[in-house]
Amino acid sequence: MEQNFVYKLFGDGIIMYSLFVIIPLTFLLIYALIAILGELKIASWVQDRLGPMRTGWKGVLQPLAEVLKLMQKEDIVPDAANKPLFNLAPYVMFTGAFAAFAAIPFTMNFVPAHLNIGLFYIFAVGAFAVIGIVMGGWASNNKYSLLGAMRGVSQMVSYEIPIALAILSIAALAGSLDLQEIINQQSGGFWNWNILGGNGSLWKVLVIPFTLALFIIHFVGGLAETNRIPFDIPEGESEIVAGYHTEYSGMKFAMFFFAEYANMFTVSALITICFLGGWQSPFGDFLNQPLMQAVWFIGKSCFLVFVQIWLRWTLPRLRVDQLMYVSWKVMTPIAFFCFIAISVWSMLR
Amino acid sequence: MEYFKKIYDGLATTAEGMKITLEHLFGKKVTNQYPEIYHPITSGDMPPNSRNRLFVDMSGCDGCNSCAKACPVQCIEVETVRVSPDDENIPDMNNGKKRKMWVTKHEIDFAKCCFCSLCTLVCPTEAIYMTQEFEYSEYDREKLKYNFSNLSPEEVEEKTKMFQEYQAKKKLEQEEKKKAEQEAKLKEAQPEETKQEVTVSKTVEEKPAELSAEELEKQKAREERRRENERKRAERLAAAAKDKEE
Amino acid sequence: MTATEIYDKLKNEFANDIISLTEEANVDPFILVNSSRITEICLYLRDEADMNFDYLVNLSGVDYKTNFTVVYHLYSLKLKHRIVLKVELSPEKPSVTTVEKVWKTANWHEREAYDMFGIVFEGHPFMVRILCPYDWEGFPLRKDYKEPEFYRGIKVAY
Amino acid sequence: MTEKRIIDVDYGKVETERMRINMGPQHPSTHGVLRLEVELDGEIVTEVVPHIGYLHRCFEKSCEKMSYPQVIPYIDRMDYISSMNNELPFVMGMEKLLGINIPERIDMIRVALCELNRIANHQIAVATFGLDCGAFTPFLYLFRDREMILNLFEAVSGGRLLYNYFWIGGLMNDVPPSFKENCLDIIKTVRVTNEEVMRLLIGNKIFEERTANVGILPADVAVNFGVSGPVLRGSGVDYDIRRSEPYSMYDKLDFDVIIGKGEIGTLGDCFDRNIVRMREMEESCKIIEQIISVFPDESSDVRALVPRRVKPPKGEIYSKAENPKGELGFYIVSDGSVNPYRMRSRATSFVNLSVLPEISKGYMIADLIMILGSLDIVLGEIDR
Repeated sequence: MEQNFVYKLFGDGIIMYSLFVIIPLTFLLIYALIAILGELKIASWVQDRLGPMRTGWKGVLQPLAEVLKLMQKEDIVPDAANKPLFNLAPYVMFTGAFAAFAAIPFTMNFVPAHLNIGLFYIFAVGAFAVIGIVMGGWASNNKYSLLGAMRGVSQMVSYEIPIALAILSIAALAGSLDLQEIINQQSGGFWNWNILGGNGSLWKVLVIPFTLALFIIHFVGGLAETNRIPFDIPEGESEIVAGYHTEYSGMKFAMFFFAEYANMFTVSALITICFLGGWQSPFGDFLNQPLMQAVWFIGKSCFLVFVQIWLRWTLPRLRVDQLMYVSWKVMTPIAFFCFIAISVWSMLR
Repeated sequence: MEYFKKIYDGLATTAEGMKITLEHLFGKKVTNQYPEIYHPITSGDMPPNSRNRLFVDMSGCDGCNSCAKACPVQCIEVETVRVSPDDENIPDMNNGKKRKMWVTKHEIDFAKCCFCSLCTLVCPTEAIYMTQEFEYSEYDREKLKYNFSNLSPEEVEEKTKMFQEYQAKKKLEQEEKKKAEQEAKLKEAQPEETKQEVTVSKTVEEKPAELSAEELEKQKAREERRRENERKRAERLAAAAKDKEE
Repeated sequence: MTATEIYDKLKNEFANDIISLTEEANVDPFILVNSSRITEICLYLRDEADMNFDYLVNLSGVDYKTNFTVVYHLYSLKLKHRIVLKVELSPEKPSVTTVEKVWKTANWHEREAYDMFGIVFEGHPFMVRILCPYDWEGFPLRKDYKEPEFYRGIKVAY
Repeated sequence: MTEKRIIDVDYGKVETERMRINMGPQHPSTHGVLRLEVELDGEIVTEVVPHIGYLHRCFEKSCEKMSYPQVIPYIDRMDYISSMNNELPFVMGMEKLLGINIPERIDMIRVALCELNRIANHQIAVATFGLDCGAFTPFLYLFRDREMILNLFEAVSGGRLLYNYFWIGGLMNDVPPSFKENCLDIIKTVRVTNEEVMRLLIGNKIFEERTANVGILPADVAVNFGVSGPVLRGSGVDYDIRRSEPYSMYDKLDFDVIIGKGEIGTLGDCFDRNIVRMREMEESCKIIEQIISVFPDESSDVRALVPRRVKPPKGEIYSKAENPKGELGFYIVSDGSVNPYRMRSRATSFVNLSVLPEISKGYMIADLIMILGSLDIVLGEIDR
């Protein structure tokens, strides 16, 4: 815990705890606004459009306007809905997404909560989203919502398995569940990142295909976790209207929306930590001061977020059974195979 | 093997698609900022024969109603008053002909208009035509009813009155004329009647004699009955007058 | 096959149920048949090898005031010839047997004819209105149809 | 309505219930105000009942009260995506009744515009089909090109979507001088974009998986249901009115009738119906090129043969043409007056939609959307 500069500044008091909540929360909110803008702009540029251009310079204030709009909207609760659960669901969803930020190391010496099982924690908290989805879908008392919730649950539970295998392989490679430890082991330039087999002798070339495959599996699984195209069947706009959040409006819908973007970042951060060296500079010690580390970390994660957005505007959507096929028959066996290979490698190393 | 080919295809085609979208991400954009930077009219992109809001040039409209008849959705309403010849200041129409009608109302309901252009092509004077104006939304549906007539209500009243006066005058004239005609006819009537009698007598002549005798009897009987009726009526009237007096 | 050949062939097969063949200018040649045996005639037209009318192009009702007429436009994809069949129905209670079993196309067309003219197609699996609301009154395309002033208490504006 | 089933499983008896779900009239992908009453067994569709008529505008009844030229704007509004094509069969039928022979130049303009409209229609069909399975970007690429076609139509007729351009006996006005260059420009762009869409959407593995072996419509069923156009040709039936009974000037043009081959999945699945549309765009480009190569430069009076008063003799005519969506026919009964006695339109989408309950049973709810999208319906034409 001594490596946290916030401790040094404010000591172990209430201010510190509030700061630990406020800093990631502010970051999350700002990030979400930027991500929404990015989504809008990337979507329009990919489609040869200009995108939002009226709010602020070139439309940069568009997400703010949208949030304001959502706040002003009437908060409709269907008469036949189960009201407590209906009201609770978006907050559960958002809490799940936000809780993961507690263990994400932004730099060498800033982690809100330095856990020695951080990897496990982020992964476990990520499952909160399932509860939120099924809560919202069931409580809406709408057939489309129910269908969406059912799809969401089956999808997210299935895709946790390949992700778990990928994370397990990384744990085996690093010999630790501590995120800082995993990142520290990837120091010394991008050649030592886990995506390229981690830190080791030249013989690690042998495991590069496996780590690369695991990286793709983790990324694809992450897409499914966040319900993004091509895995957005719980929302499935053209099929089941809007899936589990059909009945939501106003601020509650905004919560779902924020949670989606927060989840995108969490997944990207986890992949960055596991495969792309976390806050490590790609050039070894060059530009590796704590502030630059934050830039590297956020930059890498945001690049992955960008890839998610980019994919969304490229691909069509899968069908439910194909989704299950991809998870159980493609990703899980390959992830398992890679896991065995990497375990063998780390034993022999 | 097919299994691996499927996986490879999935990844390869995805990469292919991502390549295309990435090219477009930095490519040229095709949309425009609509009213400020690009506007079809000011940019000159609006084709000359484009079909937008209608306009009626009242100097050319003679109120012939052919546009209203051609309209498939019945959105044109035309009301006219005939021009009184006594009116001094009649503006000529744009094609140089003399105006025969005042168009008191030429209303087009643009909420109904389907921009088919059938009205513009039947107009004999090309007074109704399509303009380039296409932005004319309103908050109130009633405001989409455009009355193109350039006569004020007072003028309409005046023209109507004028025509009515003219009509009345004409009627009088006609009546006088009629009277004169009738008188003339009456004068001419005498010989006509005789002629008729002649013809009647001729027909009578042609008919057998017994029939004419029968008819004569009948006529006599009819005459008697009529006289009797008249007498009775006069008696009744007198009785009624008496009653009233009493 | 020309219309005359088809007519002759049908006449051989169904004798009195085939009433007449009309070939005039401005009129697609049509065969007037007896409404009672339309299903059999259609089945014959579809299955007979040298006619093979496998494609029902159009089925429409017409109100000729003196009678209701159902017009069948047939086409053969293989032999590429066309024929028009007509049946005349009584104006009081127009009804004819369905050809839905011969060509599935007729299913919706017949429902539409029922919706618009009130022609009942006997044996049709689902004879309800298709375009108008299910509780609409009257049959709009009949010549003596009067536009209703109210529908469910709402004024219908014309 | 729901039917209860008892499923035997190891841990006792579980009661399941079929879900009856109402898709539409306000649903993102029913392509308009179509209502589908769907019975679901989990995700599997067990029954589909389409309810139509939400857009019913009494086309046939209105026509009986209008003169013949006034009918054309109403016909535009039937299948509002391919209005030019809609006008053609009616106009041809009336010309046949009135005995008007159209000069070749007008025929050329008509066919060229119809083929351009066919491209525009297929672009929308492919674009919305992609949208139904979640691919948003190709949708806008195709719409971008369609805009070019609409610009040309606007320059030609004055309207962007509803043209009223083909008149009985001629055209509304002559084409602009830049018509030829514009057509060639459009063809060039369409080819580039189509190639791109082939790579981005149609070649995509996910798209192939979503469409192949889905909504299989065997040829005999297709014929029995009377479907036409790309839906019928996707099932491998070689039927195109442009080829089998050539009208206008199609007999002088060289083009292929595209039929589905079942290259990815089974013959007659969604993929085939879609690929037929993609390839027909190329055929249309070829047709337009042929016309442009012989198109005369000098203008002519396109309204020379338009009768002042359309009063056809007594007659009954079924006039048909190959619409982008299939066979569009008008059964015109004339009693010798200025109004049609009876106008019956054989609406393509109406017939094509009727096959939906037959081919969507047993597929998933996501497939139902794809099947509906592959039929390429327009509710304006179904409900009339």
